[in-house]
Amino acid sequence: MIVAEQKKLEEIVEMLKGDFKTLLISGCGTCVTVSLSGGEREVEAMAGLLNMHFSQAGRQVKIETNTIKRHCDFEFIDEAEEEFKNADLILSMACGVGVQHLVERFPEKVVVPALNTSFYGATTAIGEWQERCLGCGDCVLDKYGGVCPVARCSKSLLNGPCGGSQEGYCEVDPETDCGWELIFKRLQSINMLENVMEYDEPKNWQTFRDGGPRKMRNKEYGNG
Amino acid sequence: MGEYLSLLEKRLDKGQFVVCSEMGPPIGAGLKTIKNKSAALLGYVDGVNVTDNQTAIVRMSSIAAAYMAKQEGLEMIIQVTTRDRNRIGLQSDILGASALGLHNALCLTGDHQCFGMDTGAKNVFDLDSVQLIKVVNDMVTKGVLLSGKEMKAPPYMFIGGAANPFADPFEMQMIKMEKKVKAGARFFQTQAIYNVDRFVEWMKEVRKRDLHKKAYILAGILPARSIKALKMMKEDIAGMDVPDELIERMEKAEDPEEEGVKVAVEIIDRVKKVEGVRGIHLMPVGWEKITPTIVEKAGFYPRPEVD
Amino acid sequence: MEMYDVVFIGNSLQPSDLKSICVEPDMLLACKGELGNFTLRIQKEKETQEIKTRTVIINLLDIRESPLAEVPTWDELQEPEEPVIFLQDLKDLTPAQINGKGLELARDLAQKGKSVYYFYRSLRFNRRNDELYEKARRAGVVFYQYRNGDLEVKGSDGLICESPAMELELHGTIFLAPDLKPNMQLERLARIFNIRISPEGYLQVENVHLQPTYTGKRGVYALEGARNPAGRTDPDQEEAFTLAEIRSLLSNINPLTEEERVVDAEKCAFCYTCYRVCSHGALEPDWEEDAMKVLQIACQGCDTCLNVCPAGAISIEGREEKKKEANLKVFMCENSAATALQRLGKNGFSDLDIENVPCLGSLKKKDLLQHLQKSEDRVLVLGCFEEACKHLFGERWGDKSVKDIQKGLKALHFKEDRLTLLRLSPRMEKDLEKILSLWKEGNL
Amino acid sequence: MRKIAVVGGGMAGSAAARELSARGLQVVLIEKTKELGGNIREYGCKATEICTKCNLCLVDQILQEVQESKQIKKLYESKVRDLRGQAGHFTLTIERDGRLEDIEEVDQLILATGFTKWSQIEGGLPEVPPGTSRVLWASELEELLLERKDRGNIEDPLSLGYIPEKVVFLQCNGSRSIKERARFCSRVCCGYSFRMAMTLKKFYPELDASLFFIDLQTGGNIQDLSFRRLEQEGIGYMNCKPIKLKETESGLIITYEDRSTGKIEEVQVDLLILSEGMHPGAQNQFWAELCNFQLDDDGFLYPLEEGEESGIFLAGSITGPGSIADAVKSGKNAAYRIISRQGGDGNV
Repeated sequence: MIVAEQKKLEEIVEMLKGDFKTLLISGCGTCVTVSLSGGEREVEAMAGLLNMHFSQAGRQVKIETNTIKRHCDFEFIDEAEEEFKNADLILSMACGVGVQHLVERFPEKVVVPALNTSFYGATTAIGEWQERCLGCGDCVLDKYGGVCPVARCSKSLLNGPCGGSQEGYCEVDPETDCGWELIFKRLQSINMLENVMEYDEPKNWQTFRDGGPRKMRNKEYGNG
Repeated sequence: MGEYLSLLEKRLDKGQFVVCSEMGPPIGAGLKTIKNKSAALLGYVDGVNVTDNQTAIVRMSSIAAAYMAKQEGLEMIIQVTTRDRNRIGLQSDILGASALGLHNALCLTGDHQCFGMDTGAKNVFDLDSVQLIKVVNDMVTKGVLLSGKEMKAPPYMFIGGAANPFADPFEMQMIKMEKKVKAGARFFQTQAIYNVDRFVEWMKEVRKRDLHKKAYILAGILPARSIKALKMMKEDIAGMDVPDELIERMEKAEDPEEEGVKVAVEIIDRVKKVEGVRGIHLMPVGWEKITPTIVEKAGFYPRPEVD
Repeated sequence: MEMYDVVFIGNSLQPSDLKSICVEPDMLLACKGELGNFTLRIQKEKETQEIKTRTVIINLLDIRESPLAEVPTWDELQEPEEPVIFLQDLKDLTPAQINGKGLELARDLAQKGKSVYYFYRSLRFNRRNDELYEKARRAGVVFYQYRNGDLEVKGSDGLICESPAMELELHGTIFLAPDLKPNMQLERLARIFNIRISPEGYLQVENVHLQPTYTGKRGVYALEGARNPAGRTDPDQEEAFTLAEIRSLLSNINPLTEEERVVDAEKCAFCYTCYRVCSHGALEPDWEEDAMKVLQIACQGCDTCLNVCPAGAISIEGREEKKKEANLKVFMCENSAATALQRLGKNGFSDLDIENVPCLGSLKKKDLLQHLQKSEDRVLVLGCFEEACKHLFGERWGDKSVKDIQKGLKALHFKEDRLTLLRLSPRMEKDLEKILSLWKEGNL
Repeated sequence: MRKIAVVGGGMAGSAAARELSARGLQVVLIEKTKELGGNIREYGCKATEICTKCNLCLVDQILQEVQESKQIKKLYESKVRDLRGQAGHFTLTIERDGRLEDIEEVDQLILATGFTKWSQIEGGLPEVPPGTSRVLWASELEELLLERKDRGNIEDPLSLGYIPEKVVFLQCNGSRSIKERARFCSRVCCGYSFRMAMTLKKFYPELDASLFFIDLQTGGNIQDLSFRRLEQEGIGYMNCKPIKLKETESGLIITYEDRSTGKIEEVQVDLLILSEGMHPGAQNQFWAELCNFQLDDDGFLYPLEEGEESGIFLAGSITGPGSIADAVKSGKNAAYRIISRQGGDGNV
C-alpha cells in the first residue's frame, strides 16, 4: 500500500494563502486511509483546524469535505464531480497520484497536496509502516530468499553487505535493520545461501525510474 | 608480465612487507597542501591512498589530488566509490586516471551521504563494490567496457578492495570478500584495527578460504590522537570496534598523543606477525603528520628499494 | 455442533458440572466469536476441525528454570544428603505460590527428622503460607533471612553466608526456588484471541480492572502461568472464582451496553486499525461484508474504535450528535472524573457544558474541534490516570487525539490552553472542584 | 422471587449485592453504619503520574450503583441480632432505630462484616510517644490523601503543615507477632505503604522515604513489589522492626537493630507512618456461634460446610486479610455461587 504522512500545518496554511471562497478538502478512502493520513477522520480534523485558522485570520472561507473511495480512478472522482467543480481550491489528502489525477480531471482547478507520499509499505505495528519494495520493475526476490536488497539495503547492494553493518543494524540508522543481515539469516534458515555465493551482475535499472516515467499496459485488457 | 606500471604491485609481488598511508584531499582547490603533505611522506611509505569524498564530505577529486601528489614522487592509490557516480562516470574516471599514470585503485561502496554535510543528496549506488571491481578488472584484462564495447587502449589498474573484519554478518562479509577476489581484487586494505584478537580470528577465516594467497592483505591502522577522537570512532564511525579497555587506557594517559602512537605501534607489532598480513595501511585521519613517526617507531624506516 | 461451556487451553481444571474439553495450545489455530459463542479452529494430526464454546480458560504452566545451572530446583527434589538447604529469592523475590511449595517440602523433610535450612530474603505469604511457615518452624526447619550479597553458592552443594552478624558455611543438598518465565505459547495465544500482552509476556497488562483472571476480552480467562506470578497469591481462589463466574454466566449472557456499535461496510477500509486498538478484542473481520464487525457481547462500550477508525466507518446506531451548548466544554471520563463529580455531590458548574464520555478513547478529533471553533471556546478533557483505564489503553488514544490537536493549534498560533487534558481518579473530587473553578476562570 | 440478605455494606458486601441485583435477584443489604463502603470510605487515591494500582478505582462505581439500585433494599444503622431457620427460609432479626424487626423468607445469606483495623484495637503496638504529631496511622494518611489537591501550586498538597524531608513507613504492626495476637501476615500493608511512599515522593520530590518490614510482600494482585523495585524508585528499606520511638524537638528518633551489622542504630525522621494489620472483625465470634462456623487460630471464620449446603456464604475479610480487589473478588464469587445455584431463574 502507499504510505503517506501529513505535511506540517504551517506548510499547508502557506499553500492556502491565495484568494478563494470555497475550499474542498478531499480525502481518499484507500491507501492513505489505511496509512492513517488522509481518510475521513483526518479530513474532518483538518477541516476543523483550518476553519479556526480562517476565522482567526478574518477570512470568509467556506470549507467543504468529502472522502471518495479512490482518487486514482476517474469513476470514483466523477461520483463527486459537483463537489469538485464547486470548489475554488482543492486541498487533496490523497497521495501524489491522486493529486495529479484530480488535476487531469479538472484542468481548470488548482489542487494542492496536504500529504507527503512516502513509500510503499507494510503495516508493522499500529500506526507504523516499513518500506518493502521500491518498484524497480525487475523483481529479484527469488534469489534473495524473499528479502529485497534493492529496497532494504540503504545502498541497494546486490553482492553483500557494506562494511557499515553492525550487529544487525544499518550504518544509516541504528534502528534500521541491515537488509543484508536479514537476507543472510533468511537464506541460512532455508538452506539457500548458495544463492548469494556467486557474483551478481550489475542490475538493469531501465525498468526502474531510470527508464523515464513508466506506464504499463496489460495486453489482455488494454488496447494494444 | 613485463614492466610493472604499479610500483605497489611490484613491491608486493616481490615479497616486500609494504607500508601504505592515506591523504585526505583539501576542501578547496589549493595545491600547496598536497605538496606539503606529499613532501612529508616521501620515502616513508610505499603507496598513498587519496580518499574519494570520505564520509560523504565534498573534497577535491581523488584523481586530481593523486595526480598532483604523484608529481611530487609518491606512488598513489586512487579511491573510487560507487556512491556518487554511475557506471558511466566510474568507467570514464578509470580511463582518465590510468592515462594520468595512476595505476592503483581501491574500489569502494562509499559511506552513506547521511554521514556528511549534504544529507539531502541523491545517492547513486548503480554498482556495488564487487561489481565495480569486476568492471575495472574486465577493462584491464579483457579491454572491454561494461557495455561490451572494446577499447583500443585499455587502462591498467592494480585493483584493491576494502575488508572490514569487524562488520556483520561475519560469514556474509567473508562471502563478499571472496566475491571481490574472484572479481579481480588483488589487494585489500582493512578497516582500522583496535581489537587485535578479533582481527586474528578474522585472519584465520581468511586463511581458511585461502584468500591471503589470492590477494595481499594490508592491515588498517588508525593512530588516535585523543580520547575524543577515539570515542567518536567508537560511536559515530560505521563498522569500528574500539574496546573499552583501550578507551580507559587513553583516558589514563598523561600525554594522549604519545599514548596514541604507542598504541598504534603495539598494534602494528602484533598484526604484522599474523600469517597472511602483507603490509599495513596507516590512516591517521586529521593527524597525517604523525605518519613518519609511526613508520620509524614501528621499524619500517627506511623503506627498501624495489629493483 | 456441540457447544462446550468452557474450553481449557493447556490444562483442564476438570469441573464435573461443566461441559469442558482441553486443547493443547499449539493445536489452536484461530478463534472467532465472543463470550457465549466462540468458535475455535483446531488442528489435530493435519486435520482441522472447529469447536464451539461459551468461554475459554487459558491455563498454562510457566517455564521453570533453575537460577543456577548446576543446582536443582525444589521441583526436582530427590533423596537429599543432609543438611538439606532450601534457597529462594536468589535473583528476584520468589512468588508466594512457589514460596509455599518450598515451605511445604521443607516442613515434610524436617518432620521426617532431616536437618533442614531455609534461606530467604523475603517470605511471601498467602492464605496457606502463614500456617506452613509456622509448621515448618515447629518441625525444626532453621530459617535464615539473608541480604543481597551476603550469600554465595559454591558449586552444586556448598553455601557460604557471611554478614557482620554471622558467618555460616554449609555443605549438603541445595534446592533452589525455580525462576518462572512466561510460556512461549502465550504470545501466539494473545494474537489468536486478540488480547493484550504485558511487557513481561503475560496475558494480563498491569491494570486493576483485570483482576483476578480477566484478560480484557470477555469470556477469556487467564489462569496460572498465563498470569504474572507476582499476582498469583491464591491460585485456588482464582480457579474457584473463574469457574463460579462461568457457571453464573451460562444461563445469562448480556451485552454490557445498550447501544449497538455498527460498521458501515461501504466506508470500512478493512485496515484493521480498530481491531488492533480495541482492548477488548471486540472486533473481527466479517468476510461476507468485506468489512469489520463489532461483537456486541464482547464490546465494553469505550468507543475508542469510533475515534480511531480512519474512515469514520463506525458509529452508534440511533445516537444523535450532541449540539454545542456553551463556550466552555468539559469532557469527563465516566470512570474517573464523572464519578468524582458525583462524589462531590453539588453542582456549582452549571455554566459549563459537561459531557460524560465512556472513555477518553472515544474522543474524536472532530468533536473536540467542534467545540473550539469560536474564539472564546475552550475545552477541558478530564480522564483517568495512565494504567487506570477501565478499557486498558483507551485513555492513550484520547491522549493522542488531544495531543494531535494541540500540535495543530500551536502550528496555527492559537493559545495552547484552548484545549487541556488532565488526569484524576474517582477519589480526587477535591482536586476536581479546584480544577473546574480554576479552569472556568482561565487560570489553571 | 426469593431474596438474598447481605450483611455488611463494605466492599465485599456491595460487590455481592450489585452482582446479585444485576441478575434480577432481590437483595437486602444490612449495614451497621449510615453509609456504604466500610473501611475504604476514607481511602485516598495514590496515583503519581500514573496509576499505582491501589484498586480504589474498582469501588466507587460499584458503591454508586448499589446506592441507586431499586432492587437492593438498604438497611442502614442496622445490626443482625438473630438468625433462625435454614437455607431457603431464613429469618433474620435485626436491630434498627432501637427496635427489633424480622426479615423473613431469606433464601440465602452472605456474611461480609469485614475486619478490624489494628489502630482500633486497644493497646495496639508499637508504643508511640504520647501527644506526638509526627506519627500517623496509615488510615490517617489515607484520609489526607482523600483530600489531595494536585493542582494550583500547592507546596504542601497533603496539608501536613510542613514539608517532610524524611519519612519512614513502619510495617508489620499488628502482624507477625505473638505479642500482638497475630502470627499472620496481613499482606496488604507492604503494597499500600509502597504506594503511599510513591505518592509522597510525587508531592515532595526531595523526600527521603524508607520502609521497615520483616518480609516484603507482593504489591497487589497484578503488580510485583521487590527489593529491586524499591531501589529503582529510590525508596530505602530495612528488614526489622524498631526497638524504640522517641520524640525530640527536631523530629522523631527511631532506634533499631541493623541486622546486617548487628549494631543498634538511630535515625531521625519528620514523619512516621504506621501500617495497620487486618484483625478479625468484632462480630466474628457472634457469627461463629450463630451459624456453626469455626474460628481459626487467628480469629477469622471458616465454614464447616460449603455455602451451597448451609445457605450461608462468606465474603471479604471475614475469612482473613485481603486487598480491595480480594474483597470485590470474593463478594462477586459469593454472588456467582448463589446465582448459579438458582439455576439461572433469577432472571426476571
